[in-house]
Amino acid sequence: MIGFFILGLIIHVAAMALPAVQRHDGQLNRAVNLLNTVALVLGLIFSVHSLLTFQLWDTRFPLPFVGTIHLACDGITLFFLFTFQLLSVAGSVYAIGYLEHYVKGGVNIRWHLVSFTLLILSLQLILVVQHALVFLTAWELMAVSAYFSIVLEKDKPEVRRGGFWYFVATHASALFLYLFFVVLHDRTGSWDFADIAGQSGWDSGTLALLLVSGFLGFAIKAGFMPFHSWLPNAHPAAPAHISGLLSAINIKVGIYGIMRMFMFFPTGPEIFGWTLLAAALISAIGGVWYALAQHEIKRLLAYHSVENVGIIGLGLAMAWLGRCLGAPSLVALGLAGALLHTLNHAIFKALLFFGAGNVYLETHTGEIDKLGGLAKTLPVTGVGFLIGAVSICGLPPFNGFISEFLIYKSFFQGGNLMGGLVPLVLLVSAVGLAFVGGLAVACFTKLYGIVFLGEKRLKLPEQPGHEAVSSYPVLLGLATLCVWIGFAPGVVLSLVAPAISQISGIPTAQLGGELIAPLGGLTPVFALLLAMTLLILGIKVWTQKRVGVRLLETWGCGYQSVTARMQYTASGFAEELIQLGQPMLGLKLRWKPIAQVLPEPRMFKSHCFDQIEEGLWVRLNRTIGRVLMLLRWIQSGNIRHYVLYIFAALIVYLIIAFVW
Amino acid sequence: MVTFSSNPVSWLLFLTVLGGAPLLSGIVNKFKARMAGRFGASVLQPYFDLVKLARKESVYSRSSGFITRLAPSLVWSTTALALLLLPVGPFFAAISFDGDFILLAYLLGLGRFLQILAALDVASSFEGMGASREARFAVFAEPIFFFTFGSMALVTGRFSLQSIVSGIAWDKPLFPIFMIVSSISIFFLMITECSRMPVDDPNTHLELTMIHEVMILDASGFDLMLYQHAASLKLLLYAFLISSLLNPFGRLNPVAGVTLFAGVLVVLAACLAAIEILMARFRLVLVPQFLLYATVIGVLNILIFTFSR
Amino acid sequence: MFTIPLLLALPLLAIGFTARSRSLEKSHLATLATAMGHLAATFYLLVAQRNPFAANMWFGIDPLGSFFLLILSHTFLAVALYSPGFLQRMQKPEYSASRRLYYPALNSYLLANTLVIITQHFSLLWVVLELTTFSLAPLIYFYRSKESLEVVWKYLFLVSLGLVFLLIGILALGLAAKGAGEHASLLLADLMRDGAQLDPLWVKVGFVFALVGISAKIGLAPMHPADIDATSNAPGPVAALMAGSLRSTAMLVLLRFYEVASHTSVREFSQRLLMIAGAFSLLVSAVYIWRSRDYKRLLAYSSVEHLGIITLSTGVGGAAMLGALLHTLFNSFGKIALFFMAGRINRDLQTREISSVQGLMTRLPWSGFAFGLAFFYIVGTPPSGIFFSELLMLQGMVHAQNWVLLGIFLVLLMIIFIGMSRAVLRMLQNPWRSAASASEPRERFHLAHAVSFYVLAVSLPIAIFQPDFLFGPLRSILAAFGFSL
Amino acid sequence: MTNALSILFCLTLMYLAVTTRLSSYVLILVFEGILVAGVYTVSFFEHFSATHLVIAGAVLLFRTILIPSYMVKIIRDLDMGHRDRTHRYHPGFLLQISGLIMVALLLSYQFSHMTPVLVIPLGTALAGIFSGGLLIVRRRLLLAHVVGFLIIENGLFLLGVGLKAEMPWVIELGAFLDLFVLVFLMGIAMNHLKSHFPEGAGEDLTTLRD
Repeated sequence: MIGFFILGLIIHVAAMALPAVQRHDGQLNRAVNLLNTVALVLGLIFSVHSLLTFQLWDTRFPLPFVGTIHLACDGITLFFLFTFQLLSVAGSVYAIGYLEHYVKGGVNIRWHLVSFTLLILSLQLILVVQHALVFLTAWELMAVSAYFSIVLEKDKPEVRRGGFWYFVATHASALFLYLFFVVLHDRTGSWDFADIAGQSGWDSGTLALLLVSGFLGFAIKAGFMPFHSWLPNAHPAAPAHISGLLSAINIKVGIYGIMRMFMFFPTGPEIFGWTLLAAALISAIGGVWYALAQHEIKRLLAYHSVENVGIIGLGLAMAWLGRCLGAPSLVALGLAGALLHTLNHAIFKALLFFGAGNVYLETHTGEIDKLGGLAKTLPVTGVGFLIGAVSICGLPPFNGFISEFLIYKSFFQGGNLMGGLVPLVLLVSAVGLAFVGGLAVACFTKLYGIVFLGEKRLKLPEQPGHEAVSSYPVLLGLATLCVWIGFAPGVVLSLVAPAISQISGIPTAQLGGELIAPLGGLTPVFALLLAMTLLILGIKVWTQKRVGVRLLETWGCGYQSVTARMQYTASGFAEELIQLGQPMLGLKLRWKPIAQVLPEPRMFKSHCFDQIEEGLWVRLNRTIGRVLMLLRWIQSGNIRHYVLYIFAALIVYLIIAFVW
Repeated sequence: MVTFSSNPVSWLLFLTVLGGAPLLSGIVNKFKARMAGRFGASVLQPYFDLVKLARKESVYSRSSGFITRLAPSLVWSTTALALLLLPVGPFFAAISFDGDFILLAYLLGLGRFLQILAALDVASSFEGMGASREARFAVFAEPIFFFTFGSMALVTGRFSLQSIVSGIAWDKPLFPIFMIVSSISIFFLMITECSRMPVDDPNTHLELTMIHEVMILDASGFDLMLYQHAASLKLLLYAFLISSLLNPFGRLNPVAGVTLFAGVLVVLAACLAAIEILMARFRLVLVPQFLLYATVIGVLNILIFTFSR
Repeated sequence: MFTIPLLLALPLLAIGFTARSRSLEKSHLATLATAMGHLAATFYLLVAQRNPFAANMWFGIDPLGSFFLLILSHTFLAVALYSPGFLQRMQKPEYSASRRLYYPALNSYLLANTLVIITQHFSLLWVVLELTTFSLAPLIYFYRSKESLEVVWKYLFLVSLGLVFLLIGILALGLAAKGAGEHASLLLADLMRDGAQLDPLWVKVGFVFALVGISAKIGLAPMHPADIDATSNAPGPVAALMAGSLRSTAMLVLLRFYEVASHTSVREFSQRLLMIAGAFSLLVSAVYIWRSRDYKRLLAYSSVEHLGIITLSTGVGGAAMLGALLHTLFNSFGKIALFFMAGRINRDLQTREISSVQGLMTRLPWSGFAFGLAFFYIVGTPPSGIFFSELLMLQGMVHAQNWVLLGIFLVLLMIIFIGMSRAVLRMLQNPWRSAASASEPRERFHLAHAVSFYVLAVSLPIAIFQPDFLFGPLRSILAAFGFSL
Repeated sequence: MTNALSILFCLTLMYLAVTTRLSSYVLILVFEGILVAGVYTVSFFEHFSATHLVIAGAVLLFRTILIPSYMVKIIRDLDMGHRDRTHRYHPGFLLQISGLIMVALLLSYQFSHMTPVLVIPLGTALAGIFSGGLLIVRRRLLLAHVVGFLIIENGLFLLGVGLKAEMPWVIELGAFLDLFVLVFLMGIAMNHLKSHFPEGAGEDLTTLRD
């Protein structure tokens, strides 16, 4: 079975070599993406098979200096591998159609294709590698290749800017990881994950350092607040298939890293769990609230990735706490929620980004307030996007509900297990999650309602819908997955089971009884819902056939000359909620008040900027620049100053030598 | 583990509830009329309206798409399915499992989602306004629900509505107070969700002031019927929630249980009517504070309970 | 015993020949031959690990020397390969004198540096250090322009001022050695042997003066300014020579003093001083890399940064010291590629302003690609060698539990990374806004690119397979400094 | 004897502080060269050897004949005759120099407690080194910088004496620096200054900066 996977990797390498031989860009695009798809499908066969048959795979081959390279697929790796490969398949197929337009536009996509393939390849490598140095290498490969995939349209300054955010953020996380693994190596004397996991009895100082550096490293990657600022900048910059994969799998590497930390520190301190909980809650609420304020589709979706990472973090935190309490069932619940939500978020977020990509191809803008009524021109995208939107709000009977349901349950179960005020804290977190759900509903009704429903707000070039045909199978497939996981979560949960049992220590058979069966019971309930809906729909259609249906103008409450511009806008839809979010959300409103009696041209602008981005990172950047400026006089160009420096240095050193 | 009640009564009851739901709104209207000193329409008036609507032909806006045609049925079926999760007085809930109240909340959420989309589908500025308001208030309404039932779950240590209701220890002194206070916050929730005074005025005719009614401006015929019926189902749902929470007899004494259950329903109807007579509609900016107030009650409630235990 | 002639006589002959011969081709071939002979001898010495000189002579080759010989002659070979490509573009009449001086100066540079490396006696060391400066001056002054005049003036003045202090340092060493009694001398071996008897006061003074004096040559802040000007205004190959080998040779001199100091009670103090000096250089380079306008100066500052890193982690010791030595080698690799490519870019695009570099990847695909690659190499993106050496340094700091230094190190590295990538990515991605897009011919693959790719690639096998001919010496160096891995 | 000569050396430094004429700088250099050679010979008088004689001769040759004459030539070439006043003359300079000398003597006195040294020559040497540096820092003419450099060297020479470092070939190496200065700093640089800077030749160069 492993043969399939290795073959897949080899095919990836071949695909990377292809641009050297194939001259014609269009064919090159198709060829590379198809090769990748084939490779990924092969890998998918491997991961699914070994997940279902629960075959873990483990090999070491010796190398000098780096010691024996340890490659292994345990439950965690396999699950993430499955997720990554599944979504990369979608991404590659989608890219075929999407990049077609760049080829037509004369953009050079050769480097992009290479780095795209390298991104997929390195993402798979990161998971199987169990050796710190090789892990870091794969990590940086991923970072660099992802950067170059993002800046496809590098002629646009804003694209370069967005890409640079990613570039810096990912290098910062890499630095923290260097520290993390170096300290681990210093204490355990090994780069091998297995040896590290085997280590126990950390002294508290080292453990604190490790937890902090590791968490920071992975949190920056995963986009927890306040390290999220690269997401809303990088996602709009990237082409749709890349931004889809960024959210779907790239940030999940951070989650994978935190799972690894579960393996490394079996007896972690409880405080880390609480910290994780707090960070996750902040990310969830903050993310969705900022999302509500956005005017650009991809930026909005990027903030939702922050929110969903937060939700995943909630599950992880519960799992960590459960392990501190020695309650494996709680660990199982939390992990099941977190991992399942990882997969679910990957699916519907990719679906949404690809949908946004189609919208961009059709209208060449991402400004929500300029769009409208696209559900008629882009039917497939419309349906797919709707299903994605419902799923991301965690509404039944779609997949988002299942994972959030598990996380809710973990809260209440944890509340039962722990005494004192802890139940209240967990209750508050549960309420917070509900609050997030409400905001998400507001946000996606806004997004879908304004972009896809109603009438066109903007005169678009009259042309047949730009939906790339190759995107149909992707959108519909992903949508089907959303529905399927929602209706029958059993199968997917059995894919998660190995990972859970690996950490919680509960045998998979028992998990089937405790975890999977109850959710399996939801299927008839949803079936009932479906039946009732269809029934009533049937009755309605029947009656309407009898009494007839008429098409008329929308009821304008007596006002006759209604235009499309009079529709409710996205900013109007969300405005009050954003006002309630002040001052956490920096909202800038500019308008010209009514001055004269007679009407005159008037304007209203609302712009919401990210307080954390502006107030923390941009300001930090400015501060560093200013502080460094203070020393800028050194290179004065005047040799007399240089001579002075020499004497000054001499005196200072002598003082250090004899006085200090 | 999801359990489907083996007792046929639960399922029969469900059907009767579907049928009887409009009656409650009828009763409320009657009370209102009486308190206002009018004679008022018959209690059965809602039924007449529904039948009339079902017979009318449907008019669709040219701007509308598949959402408008799909939404009403989904709104209706989600509300109906939510009813199935409720224990009615002494009788078992038809469907019950650990955490079913989460499902209940999210089912209503799904309905709301589609209703908002349907409102935005017809490209009307008025309905967009209603949609925005609905979305905004929902953001604050859902936490109340979760807080109340979450705290009950923690207090009783059980996770399904069925077991929570049967798990309330009325003999302990704390529980009655706790239950009463929480049902107050649920009453607030009811007012908001069922678009009653003082949050929303069900029978105004000025679109700018409405929330729920303005969203269904363009619905007509069978769709409108579905919306109306779903609304009355929703009202009944919350009423049932409260009255099964305030039911000490439970299964000990079915007769007393049922009577008390019915009694609470009538009292609720009276309260709603009284409020609608006595109060004016809030300014919309006040509604979030109103809801937060309900949440705060819940917080104090659970705090008091935890500390005095 | 063929190594001594290869190391010393061959360059000498080459100087004579190139000084007399009229044709650049012949001189080039001679220089190339010299470089290869030198490299061969170096390899032989590395592998054989034996000192061709008699013990207690003023010359001698220890592991440290052989390692730095490798850096020197490797860089020299690269430069010798690149030189004709550089000279053939310098056809302007005002360059004729410089062209004639070029190869002799190059060879005398090789000779002088070799002498510095193999000298075991401190007074002699000082003399040959002078020689390196002599030999470099005409190369720096190649363009004979206003700027290069200013550069050469500043560089010579400051470096020779530094040398005065170095001389004082040596004087102090001599005084310290007096404590050792009759057989005292300024031979490295003797000084290390008598480590116990040396007068710590004078050793301390000597180390301080030596550090201050040699800093001007290494390019450690605050004695770096002249170095910056020289490296950024010298022609490409010369800049590569300075950044790649001259600075590491100077570093070797500092290591010699450190070697003496580390055998006395001054060890801790000297380590602390090295850390401070290194950290300060890191800071200063960060100051100017953060917002840099001129990419050649950017590269110059980057080599200040890397020498700072090396000094700093030399002070930390242990694994960090191993990292420092490796870093010296890998840094010279990276600098070769960077300065070659920067030279080509500067020549073809006729600008040194980062902001006015446009359409690099379309106009100079090979150079642009190599430049970008070298950038990723120099900021330590795995699997570049720099990554491994910096990892070793981190290990050393963590092991020494020197958290403050670790923090400063990481923060400054991050700042420098941001500044440098901001500049380089801008160069690579700035689109070409000019009508003449079609007219320019596509750049063809050049020997310089091959050299750059080679130096960038070669570090990985070294880091991974740890060839014994290299790591054997390194281990014995660490042993000589009293560290054990 | 050495002490007396050292004191004289200090006095030359004082004069350095008050004068601003390049020509008088040259005079100072000559005088100091003689002093240094004198101190050197005297200090090694008891065990006198050929090398010492050679070195002293070399020093005399360089510092009293070659370099000064060359300097005069340059002054003429760059016709600094009519503007040989270095800019920003500043009476404080005298105070600074004398302060330096005080501090230097004090230091060397303190130093003499730690290790056997000749207090006066050592102090003078330090004073020479630092005031040479100060001259470079305070004067803008390149030639003045060279003068400062040479004064530092003289200080270095005295240092060897003051520290009683009878090490073969240490201080003597200083002679090489003279050669260096002669050949490069003045030979090459100064000669090209004329061609590159037609006006304001010899002012210090500050175009390369960040």
